[in-house]
Amino acid sequence: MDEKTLIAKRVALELKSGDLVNLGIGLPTMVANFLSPGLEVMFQSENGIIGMQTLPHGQVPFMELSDAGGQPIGAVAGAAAFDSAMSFGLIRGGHLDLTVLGGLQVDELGLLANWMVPGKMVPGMGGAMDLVSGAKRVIVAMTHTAKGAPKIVRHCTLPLTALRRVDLVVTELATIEPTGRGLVLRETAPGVSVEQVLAATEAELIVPASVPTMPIAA
Amino acid sequence: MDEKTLIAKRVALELKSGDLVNLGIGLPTMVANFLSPGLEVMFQSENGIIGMQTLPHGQVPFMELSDAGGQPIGAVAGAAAFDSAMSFGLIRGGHLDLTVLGGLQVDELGLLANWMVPGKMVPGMGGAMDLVSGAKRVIVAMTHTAKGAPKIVRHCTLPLTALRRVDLVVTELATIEPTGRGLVLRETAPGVSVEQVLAATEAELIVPASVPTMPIAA
Amino acid sequence: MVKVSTAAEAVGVVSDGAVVMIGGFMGVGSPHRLIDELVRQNKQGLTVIANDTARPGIGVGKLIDATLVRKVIVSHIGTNPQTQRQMLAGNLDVDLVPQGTLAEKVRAGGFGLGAVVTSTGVGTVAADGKRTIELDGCTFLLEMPLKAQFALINAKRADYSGNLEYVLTARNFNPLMAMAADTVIAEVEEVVPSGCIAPDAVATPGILVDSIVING
Amino acid sequence: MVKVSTAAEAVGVVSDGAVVMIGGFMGVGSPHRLIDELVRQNKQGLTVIANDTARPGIGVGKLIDATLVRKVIVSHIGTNPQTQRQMLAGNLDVDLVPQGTLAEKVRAGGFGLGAVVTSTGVGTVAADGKRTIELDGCTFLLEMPLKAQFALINAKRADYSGNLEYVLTARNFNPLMAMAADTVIAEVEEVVPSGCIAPDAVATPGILVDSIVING
Repeated sequence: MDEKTLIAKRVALELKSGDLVNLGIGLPTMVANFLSPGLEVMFQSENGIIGMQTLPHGQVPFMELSDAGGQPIGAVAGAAAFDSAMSFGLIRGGHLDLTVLGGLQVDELGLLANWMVPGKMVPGMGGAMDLVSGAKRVIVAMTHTAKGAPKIVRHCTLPLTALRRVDLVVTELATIEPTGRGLVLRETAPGVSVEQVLAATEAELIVPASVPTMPIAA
Repeated sequence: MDEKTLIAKRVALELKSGDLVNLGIGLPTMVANFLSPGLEVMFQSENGIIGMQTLPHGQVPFMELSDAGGQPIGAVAGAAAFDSAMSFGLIRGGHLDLTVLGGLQVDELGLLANWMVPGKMVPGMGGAMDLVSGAKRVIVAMTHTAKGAPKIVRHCTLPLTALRRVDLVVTELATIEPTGRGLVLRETAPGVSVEQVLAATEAELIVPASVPTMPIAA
Repeated sequence: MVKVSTAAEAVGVVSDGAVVMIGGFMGVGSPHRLIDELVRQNKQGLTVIANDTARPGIGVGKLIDATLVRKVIVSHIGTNPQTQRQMLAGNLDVDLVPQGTLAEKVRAGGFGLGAVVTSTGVGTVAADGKRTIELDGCTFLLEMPLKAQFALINAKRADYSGNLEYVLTARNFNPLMAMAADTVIAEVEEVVPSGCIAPDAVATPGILVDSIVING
Repeated sequence: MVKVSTAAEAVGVVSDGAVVMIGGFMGVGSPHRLIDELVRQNKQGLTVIANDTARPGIGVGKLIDATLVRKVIVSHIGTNPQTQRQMLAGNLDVDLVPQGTLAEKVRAGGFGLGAVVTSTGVGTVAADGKRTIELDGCTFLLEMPLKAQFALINAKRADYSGNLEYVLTARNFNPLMAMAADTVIAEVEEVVPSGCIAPDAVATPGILVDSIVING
């Protein structure tokens, strides 16, 4: 399986029935494809809906029902629509159980940089700062390195998204939990050794006596 | 005509087509009975509706359509309902063209006290502070005196409703406009002399060379 | 899927001394059955956040009648002499807040805002003991957000997902309070299958609602 | 009764250099016909407040393509390379605001609040040059309200009274902007008689709307 699929499958295990979940664009969106059978979660799209789903196969797109990228989607029975203030009230008021976001860097304090590379294009933070500040749980889903350079670093050199410590980082090599003591290596990916993770990581990792393998069938 | 009817009729002349108007409980509510023919105004009730009207004669009350006193009302075609935050957003955001409120005292600065008599019952300000702070125009509709004591005073001795100068005061004796220079006597009621108004007023009044009579048929 | 409970079960989780938001405006849009159940279960020492205490025998007034309330945070008590009597006797704390500010304080609690910055109340007794702030030469009050352990609200209909639809002036504080409490108990007239309330008609998303009581 | 106008007439009142709020989210729920008319009438030097600049050829992107915009206040420009190019060339000021904060700033402008007090952006470049405030030991940003001379919005339907009804994710910033501008121009698919939109389905009361353009 490719590394993005692995990451998405591992993150999907973190969702619990009853959760309200917001998935970022790109890799995080793939998480919805790997939910455990019977899991009842609702997905929010921050442009104004709870209960989004992918456009049902073969249906005509209805342009007034879209995701945060402006692409047509569907809605489950029991969906609710609202304006942008309410949508971010849900996020900022602590009503969003989980957000899964991409990342450029995560540092030893568990801080995330995910919206801007200075000197390059300036995309803007969109809803990322609100999501990281407000969600009950923040999971970063990203590749472990970018063109060979570690993305889990001592200190973020890119502009921060928020001062809030994220709750979990999932990569194609490892599951890492930022804590008050530092970054704890919780799992390695199937076929990956602790040494391989350490070698690809700039930040110091706390390695417990036992580091299990991600519970993902290879 | 009794003094309340006179006051209500005079205030009614201040309404303009297109206005959004909020009428306080009691005397101000009577204003709606004396609108000029053809005048198109919308009445807001701060508990959450634009387009309120009195309960149509002979109709069964519907308890989920009520005024701010909890009494059943009707709604015109084109009414809109909303929650309390939106209702007060309309008031506080400057979207309400006019509010007509009762008064306990108005002073030489044009400041209003209308919600509390210390040492007596403490009713609470309800929406009065929001209305006086936020409405584009505030008209006080009240009797000129209470048990012989002037209500238009040098300085309010009762707790203020807001620091905002009200725009007009209408009593059974006079129409008075608070200005930056002081209280200007704009009109006397039919059959009332300037001297009678001055005698019933504690505050200093600026009396223009010509003070017309209220344009109300006796 | 939201849980449909009896009033006794739903209200049973409210502890003595709890902070409880209660929807309604002079009793219109109040959760009457839940209020009756608070009285029946004799929940004592409550702090109630509501628009008003209505009248004796009506809405929040029933809790006042039963002397279950230690403190109210409301915009007026003028229509309930019983509230005034208990206040003057020193048995009931009354915190009066301008109505629009009250709505914004509840909203701020639910929307994760740090404070409400408003000109309403500046220079009046409503400003006593409150921080002010100067912005562009104007003075504003800093009013703190309100949150609660429980919100007892009323809606017209729910669906199986817990989505709520309100009607006319019975809406008032209900959707705001649904955002601002740890546990939200909604009283409705009926519960319809998911999909039977159109997404645009939902004013409170079901994920905010913990239990539903049918008052039919 | 609200005035139904042609797009040319309605947009004609917008002056060069005006501050204009424009509804929509990546072009969904944007007033496409009004935007086309801004381009046709060649309104220059605009300051645009919107969620985003969409993509070239779409929504607000059309104003960027036509170089009619001097400044944008938006939450992201990542989907529009043309916006980025004009910014880097020094021809376009870009003020980036977190999306939730942007929504609250527009709401604060329309609801008469003095500021938005939020933890979003604290400790990031979004806080640069902004006042902070300590409340109960936490740091918040003070974000100032946004208002505009004009709001160009999109809705599904209007009635003769100007009441507006939105649909699904096309709602987004539209009802907020309708509260925050001196002049509100709404583009709709149809206008129905007063009374044909139920009061509970109205998200923007007609008294806020100055003119209606039918895009049918």
